Amino acid sequence: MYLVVEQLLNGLQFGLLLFLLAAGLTLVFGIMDFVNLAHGSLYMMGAYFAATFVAWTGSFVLGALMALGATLLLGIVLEYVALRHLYGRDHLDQVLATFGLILFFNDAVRLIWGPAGLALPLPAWLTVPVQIIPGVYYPAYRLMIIVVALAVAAMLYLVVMRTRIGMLIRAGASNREMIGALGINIKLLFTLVFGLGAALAGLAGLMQAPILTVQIGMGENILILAFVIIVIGGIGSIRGAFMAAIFVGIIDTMGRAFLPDLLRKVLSGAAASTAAPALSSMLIYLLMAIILVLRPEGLFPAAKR
Amino acid sequence: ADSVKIGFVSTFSGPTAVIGNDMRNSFELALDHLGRKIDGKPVEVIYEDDQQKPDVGKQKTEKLVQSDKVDFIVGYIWSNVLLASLKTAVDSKTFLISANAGPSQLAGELCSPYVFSTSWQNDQTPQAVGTYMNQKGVKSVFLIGPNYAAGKDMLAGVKSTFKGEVVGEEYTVWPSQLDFSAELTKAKNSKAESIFVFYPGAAGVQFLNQYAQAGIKQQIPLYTAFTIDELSLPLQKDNALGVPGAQQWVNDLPNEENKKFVADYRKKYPGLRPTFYGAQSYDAANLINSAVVAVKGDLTKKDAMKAEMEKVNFKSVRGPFKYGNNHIPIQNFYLQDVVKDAEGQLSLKTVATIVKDDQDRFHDKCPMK
Amino acid sequence: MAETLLEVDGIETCYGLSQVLFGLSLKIKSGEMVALMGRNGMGKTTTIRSIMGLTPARSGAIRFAGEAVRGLPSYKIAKLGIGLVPEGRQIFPNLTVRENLVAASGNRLGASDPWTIDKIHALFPRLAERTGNMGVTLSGGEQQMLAIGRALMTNPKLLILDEATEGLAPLIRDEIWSCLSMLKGRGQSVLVIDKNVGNLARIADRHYIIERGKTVWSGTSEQLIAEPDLQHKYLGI
Amino acid sequence: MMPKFNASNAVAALMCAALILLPLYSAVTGNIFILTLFTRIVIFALAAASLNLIMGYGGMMSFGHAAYLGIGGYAVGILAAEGIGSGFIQWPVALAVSALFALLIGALSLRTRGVYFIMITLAFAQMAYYIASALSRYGGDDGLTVYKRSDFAGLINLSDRNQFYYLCLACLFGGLYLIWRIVNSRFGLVVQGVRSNEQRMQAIGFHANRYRLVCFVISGTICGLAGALLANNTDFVSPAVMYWTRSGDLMVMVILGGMGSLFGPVIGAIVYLLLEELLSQFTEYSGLILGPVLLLIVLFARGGIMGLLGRMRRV
Amino acid sequence: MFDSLPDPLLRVDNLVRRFGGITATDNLSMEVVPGELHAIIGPNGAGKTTLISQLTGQVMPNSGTIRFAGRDVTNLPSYKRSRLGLARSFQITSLLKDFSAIDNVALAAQAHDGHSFRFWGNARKERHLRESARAALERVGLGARADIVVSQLSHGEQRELELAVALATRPQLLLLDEPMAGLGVTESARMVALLKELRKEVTIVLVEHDMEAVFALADRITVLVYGRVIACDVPDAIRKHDEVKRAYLGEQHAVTRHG
Ligand SMILES: Nc1ncnc2c1ncn2[C@@H]1O[C@H](COP(=O)(O)OP(=O)(O)OP(=O)(O)O)[C@@H](O)[C@H]1O
Ligand SMILES: Nc1ncnc2c1ncn2[C@@H]1O[C@H](COP(=O)(O)OP(=O)(O)OP(=O)(O)O)[C@@H](O)[C@H]1O
Ligand SMILES: CC(C)C[C@H](N)C(=O)O
Ligand SMILES: [Mg+2]
Ligand SMILES: [Mg+2]
Repeated sequence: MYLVVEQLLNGLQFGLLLFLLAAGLTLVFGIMDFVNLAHGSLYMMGAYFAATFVAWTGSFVLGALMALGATLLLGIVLEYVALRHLYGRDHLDQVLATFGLILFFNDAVRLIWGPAGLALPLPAWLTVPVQIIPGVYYPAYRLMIIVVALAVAAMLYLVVMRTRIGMLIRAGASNREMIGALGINIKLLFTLVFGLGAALAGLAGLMQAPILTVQIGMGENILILAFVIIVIGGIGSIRGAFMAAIFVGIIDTMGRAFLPDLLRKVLSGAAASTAAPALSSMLIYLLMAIILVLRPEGLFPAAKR
Repeated sequence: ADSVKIGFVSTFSGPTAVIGNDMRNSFELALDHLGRKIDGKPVEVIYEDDQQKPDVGKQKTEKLVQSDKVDFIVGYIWSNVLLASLKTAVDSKTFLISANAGPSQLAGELCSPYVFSTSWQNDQTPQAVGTYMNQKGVKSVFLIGPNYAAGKDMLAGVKSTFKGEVVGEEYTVWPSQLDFSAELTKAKNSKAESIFVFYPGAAGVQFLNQYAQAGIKQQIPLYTAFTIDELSLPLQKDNALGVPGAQQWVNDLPNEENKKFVADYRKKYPGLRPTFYGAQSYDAANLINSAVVAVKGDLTKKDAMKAEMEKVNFKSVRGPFKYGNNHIPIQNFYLQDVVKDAEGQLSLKTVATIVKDDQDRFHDKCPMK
Repeated sequence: MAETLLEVDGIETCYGLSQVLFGLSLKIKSGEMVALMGRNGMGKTTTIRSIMGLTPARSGAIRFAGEAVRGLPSYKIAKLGIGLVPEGRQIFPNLTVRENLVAASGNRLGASDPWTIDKIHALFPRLAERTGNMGVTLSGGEQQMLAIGRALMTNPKLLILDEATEGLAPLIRDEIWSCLSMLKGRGQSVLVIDKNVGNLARIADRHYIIERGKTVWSGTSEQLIAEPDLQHKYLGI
Repeated sequence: MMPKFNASNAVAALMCAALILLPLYSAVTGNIFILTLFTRIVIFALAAASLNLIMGYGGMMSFGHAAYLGIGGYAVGILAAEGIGSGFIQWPVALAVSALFALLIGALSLRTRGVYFIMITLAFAQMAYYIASALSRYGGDDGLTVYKRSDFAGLINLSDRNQFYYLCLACLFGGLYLIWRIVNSRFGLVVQGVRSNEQRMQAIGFHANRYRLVCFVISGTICGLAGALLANNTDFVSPAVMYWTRSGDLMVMVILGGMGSLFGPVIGAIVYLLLEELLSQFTEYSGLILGPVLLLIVLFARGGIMGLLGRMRRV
Repeated sequence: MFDSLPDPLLRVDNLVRRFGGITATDNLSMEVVPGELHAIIGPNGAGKTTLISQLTGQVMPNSGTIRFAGRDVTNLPSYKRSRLGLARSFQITSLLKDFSAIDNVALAAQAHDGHSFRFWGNARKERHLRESARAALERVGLGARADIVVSQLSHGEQRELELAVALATRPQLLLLDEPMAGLGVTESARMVALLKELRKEVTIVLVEHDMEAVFALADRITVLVYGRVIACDVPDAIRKHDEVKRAYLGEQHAVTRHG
C-alpha cells in the first residue's frame, strides 16, 4: 500500500516538474502560438546559469534568483534579435528556426562550460527526507518542486485568464494586426511575455538540476513531453496543461513501477526485461494517441472553455 | 604507406562527451610518449564523433574505412555502437581495437581475428562485484541498469557470480531516462539487503544524487560497476563516499607505466585526472605500436600484426595481462573505494584484489581457437 | 471653421508589386463626418489601411491631430485617437464578447463621458445576451456589433467604419445610423465607408469618391444629391 | 507543363545531372566515401520527398514520418534474420507493411488537425519506436545487423556500390516523377484544395479525409521504400531510425529545401546532410555555425532554398 | 402565387439545434418548393446561418429531420449532400485563398464531374472543366479576374466568387447566405439581375439583409426570430406583418415600396 502511495507521489512530482516546463511553453506556444523548440535550450540555460551563480554566490536561493533574471534577459534578447520576425509565420518556419537555436545552444554551452556538465548541490536543509505520513518518507526537495509548481500554476492561470494583459496576449496571438489597430504595442508585450516564458523554462531547468544534474541536451527529450502535455490538455488551456501534466506524470511512473512485473507474468524473463522499459515509456504516447482520437482538440479545447 | 593512419571513434558531443575527451586525451598522451611516431612513421589520427548513437557510429566507421582508409580503428565507448559498427570494420579487414566496449557477443560468436580489446568483457567487472558481495555475506540484491546491450550484460554478470537472492531487476530506458524515483522506491520497498547498479557517465551522477536524496543511502548499501569514476566523482561528491565498485585499472596501481601515465596526464591536462577509459585508450596506442614495430612498418602484413598483438608485447598500465582466444584480456579485478586524498580531493583507491587472471565466460563460444 | 483633424495628401500605396493608391488625398475636420465612396476594389479599404499604418503608404503625407503619422507603427497611430471598425469585422475569435470589449477599452484622450461596457450593451442588447460567448461563435451580425462596440470602447477622436453595416438587419442598421448621427451630434469625427448612399447623403457632411486609387470628386451632401450623373458615373447608380 | 526556365529549375537540372554523374567522379578520384555519403543522401531525399507530398501539398504536418523508414527497414531486417533473403519478397513486404501502417495511423490521426495532427503522428511513430525497442529477438534497443543485402536473383547486385547507388537514384527519380504527376492530377488538386480550405471542399462535394488518407498512404509507402533502401545501405536497422529526432530531421530537410516544391526536399537533404558532414570535418562545434545558418535561412529565405532561388528570376 | 403547392424539394421538420444555453434553431419546420426563390430573413443571430449550415451539413441538428428531393438527408455528411445537388455560399467568405479564382471554380466543377481519384493526367488541362469554370466566372462578372489569386481579390470580388463556386457544382437547390453583403451598389444591382436569371434554372434559398433585393426577388419569405418561424408568406403579406415590422424591418422598409 505504501508502495502505491509513494509511487503516486513520485508520479505527481514528476508531473508537476513537467508542468513547470510546460508552463512557459503554454505561454509561448499555447497562447502566443509560437512553436518554440528552443524552450528546451532555455531550460538548459536556466540550469547552467543556476549552477554557475550558486557556485559563485554560495547561496542556493540567491543563485537561483540570478539565474531566473539571466534567462529572462536571454529570452528577451533572443526574441528581440530573431524570433519576433517569425510570429505571423508558418509553424514550420518556427520549427526550423528554433531547431537551429537548439544546435547553437548545445554547442555554445559545450564551448563555454565544457562537455562535463555541472553539479548544483542543494543546501543541507533541502537534502533530508521528510516524513509526510507515518512511515512514508519523501525527499524534501521533491516536495519543494511540488509547491513551486503549484504556485506557478496559480499565478499563470490568474494572469492569463483573469487580467487584461492576458486578454491582450490572447487577442494578439489570434490577430496581431487588429490588436495594433487598437493602440496596443503588441511587439513590446510579446517580447515581455516571451521573456517570461523563458524565465519559466529557466525555473524548470534550475528546479530539476539538483535531481537530474546539469548537462548538454538535457532539454530535448523532456521538451517533447511538455508538448505532449500541452496538446493533451488542449492548446491554450492552462487548466488542461496542468491536469495533463499530472496525468502524464502518474501514468509514466506507474507504468515504470508496475508494468515490468505484469509483463514477467506473460513473457519470458529476458524478453520481459527488454520489453518492459520500452513499453512503459510508450504509455505516454499511447495515452496521447487515445485522447486525441477520442477528443481531437485535447481534454479542454480552448474555444469551449 | 608513409604514415600510420588511425581512426578514433568515440563520443564527442552530448552529455557523455567527457568520456570521449578523456579517451582522446589519453590517446594523445600515449602518442606523445611514443614521440608521435610509430616505427619512425608519423601518426595521423582522425577523431570521429558517434554521438552515442549506433547508426551514427556505424556511419563514421564506414567513413574511416572507405574514405580515410585507416589502418586501425580505435575507441568505442558503447557496446551498442560497437555492435553496429563491427561488420563494416571486419568486412574491410581493418583492425579494430575496442578501448572500452565489451559486449558479450564480441567475446563469443562475433569474435574476429581483426578485433582486439584493451578493456574487458562487460560481464567481468560486475562478476567481480558479485564475488565481493559474496565475500561480504550479502544475502539479497536489487539490480538496476540501463536497457541496452551493456546494461543487460552487466546485470547478467552480477547474477552469474552472486550467490544470494536477486529480489528484483529493473531496466531503464537508455540514455534518455534520468529520473529513477520509481525504481528507487521499488528497491526500497523490496526489502533487499543491497542494491547493485550500472550507470556510466552522467546517469551515474543522477542515480547517486537521487539515491542519497531519497534517504535510502542510510538504509540499503549500494554496489556499483562503472558508475563512479574520476569524471563523475567531482559531480557526485560526498554521495559517492562509501560506495564500492570494481575495476581492472585504478589510478594508484603501483607499476611504473601507470605512475608515468597518471603523472604526465595530470601535467598535460591540468585540473583533470585520467580514468579507466583513458587508461584503456593509452594501452590501445601501445598495442598498435607493438604490432607496427613487429612488422617493421609493413602494414599489409596483417597476420603477423595479429600474431604480435596476441602476444601482448607492451607494458600495460594495468600491469601484465594475457589475451584469451577471443582477444579479450585475461586480467585482475580490484576493489575500489572513494576516499579523500592527500590534496583533500575525493579520489578512487585500490583496496583489494577481488579476482586474479579472470577470463570472460563467453570465450568458449568464440570459434577462434 | 474647426481645425483639420486628419489630412491625407497624395499617398501612394502598394501590395507587394501592385500599386493600389495613386496620389490619393482627403481631409477631415474636427467634428466632421466624411464618407468615402467608390465601387468594389477601388481602394477604399486600402486608404484606411494606409491611414492606420497597417499597409504603410509608400509616399505622400498623412497628418493626424497635428502629427505626421506616415511611417509610424499602427499602435502609435491608434493611440493618437483613431478607432477602427475594420472590413470583415476582425473580432478576436478566442476571446469572449466581454473580453473583446475589455481588451480594447481605454480612454487615453480623457473623454468626459467615456464609453463603458454597459453603454455598449445598451446600444446592442444582443451583445449583453452573448457576453460570455467566444467571439468565434457569434453570428455575422453579432460580430459586426461587437466590432463597432470595440472601436467605441477606445473612445477615439476619429472613428473609422469600413462597411460597418454589412450584414446587419435593417432595424439594427437604422439604429447604427441614428447612433452615428447621435455621435456626430456629440462632436465625434467619423470617416465612414458604406454602400448605402441614401443614408450617407442624409447624415454625412462631405463625401469623397474614389476611382482607381484617386479621389475623383469631393463635395457636400447637397452637391452629391444635386449631381445624379456623378453617382451614375462613379457608383453605378 | 513545360517547366519555365528560371534559377530554381536550373539548379534542379544541374543537381540531377550531378547526381547521375557522381559515380564517375568517385571512380576517377577514387573517393568511395562520397558515393557512400550520397547514397545515404539520395535515400533521405526520397524520404523527404515523400514527406513533402503530404506536408507541402497536403498540409498534413507529419512528425512521425521516420516510422516508415523504420518499418521498411525492419521488414527487410527481420525477413533477412529469418532467412528470407529475396528482395522480391522483402521489398513488397516493406511497401505493404508501410502502406498498412500509414492506413491505420492515418485513419486515426486524420480526426485531428494542425498541431494536434503533428503530435498524434509523433505519438504513433514513438509507439513504433518503442515497440521495435521491445523486440528482444531482433536486438531491441541495440538494433539488428543485416548480414546480407536483399537478393534480386542476379538482376542487380546491391552489394556493388555503383549498382546500389543507381538503384537508389532510380527510386528517387521515380518517386519524384510520381509525385509530380500526382500533384497536378485531379486527385492532387483536391488534396491541395483541402489543405487550403477544408470546409469549402466538403461543401462542394469532396470527402476531404478520404483524399487526405489516400495521399497519406502513398506518402508512407514511398517512405517505406526509402526505409528498405536504408537498411540495405547501412546493413543495420535500429529503433533509432524511428526516433522523433529523425522525423524532425526529415521535416528540417523539407522546410529547408522548400515545402511544396518538387525538388525542394532533395536540395534540403543534400544541403543539410552535406553541411552536417562537412562542418563536423573541420570543427567540433558545428552547431555554432549550422544553427544560425538555419535561423538565417528561415528569416531571409521564405519558402526555403527553392523559394530563394525562385525569387531570383525576378532580379 | 402557387395555388396548389407542388411536392416540396426541401422539407424541414421540427429541427432543433442548441449551442450551450442558446437554442439557435427552435423546433423549426419549413418547405421549399421546386422553382421558387425562397428568402429567409430575421434579426441578427436569429439562426439563419445555422439553419443553412444544417441544411448543407456543416452543423448537425440535435433533432428533427431534413428531406431533400424525397430523401432523408438529416444524417448525411456535407460532401454527400453536395453531390445530391445542395450547394451553398458562405456568409463569411470561405474560399481556397492560395488558388486562382478559376481553380476555385474548376475544382467545384470537378467535384460535380465525379472521378477525382485520378492520379495521372494534368487536371488544369482538362478543357471541359476549365470552360465550365470560365463560364461561371463570366456569369458573376469575374471573367477578367480569372487568373488572380484569391487573396489578392478585393472583398467584393471574393463575394462574387463565392457565388461562382456554388454555381459550378450545378446544384438543384442553391442556398445563398447574404450574397449582397460587401457588394457595392453596382455590383449589388448586377447580383440582383443575376439572381433573377438564375431563378429560372434553379431553386434558391436566399438569406439576405438587403430588403430591396429580397422584396425584388422573393416568391416567398420566411421570417425567423430566435430560431422560430414567425411568418412565412408572399412578400406583400410580410411587409405588412406587424410582428415582422416590430422584430425586424422597422418602419422604413415596411412603408416604402421598392421595385
Ligand atoms: N492583400 C492584397 N494583396 C494584393 N492586392 C490586394 C490586396 N488587398 C486588396 N488588393 C487589391 O487592391 C485593390 C483595392 O482593394 P480595396 O480592398 O482597397 O478595395 P475596396 O475599395 O475596399 O473594395 P471593396 O468595396 O470590395 O471592399 C483591389 O483591386 C484588390 O484586388
Ligand atoms: N458554434 C456556436 N457556438 C455557440 N453559439 C453559436 C454557434 N454558432 C452560432 N451560435 C449562436 O447561434 C445564434 C444564431 O446564429 P446564426 O449565425 O445562425 O445567426 P444568423 O441568423 O445567421 O445571424 P446574422 O444575420 O447576424 O448572420 C447566434 O446567437 C450565435 O451566437
Ligand atoms: C561506459 C561503459 C562502461 C559502457 C559499456 N562498456 C558499454 O558497452 O556500453
Ligand atoms: Mg473594402
Ligand atoms: Mg448569418
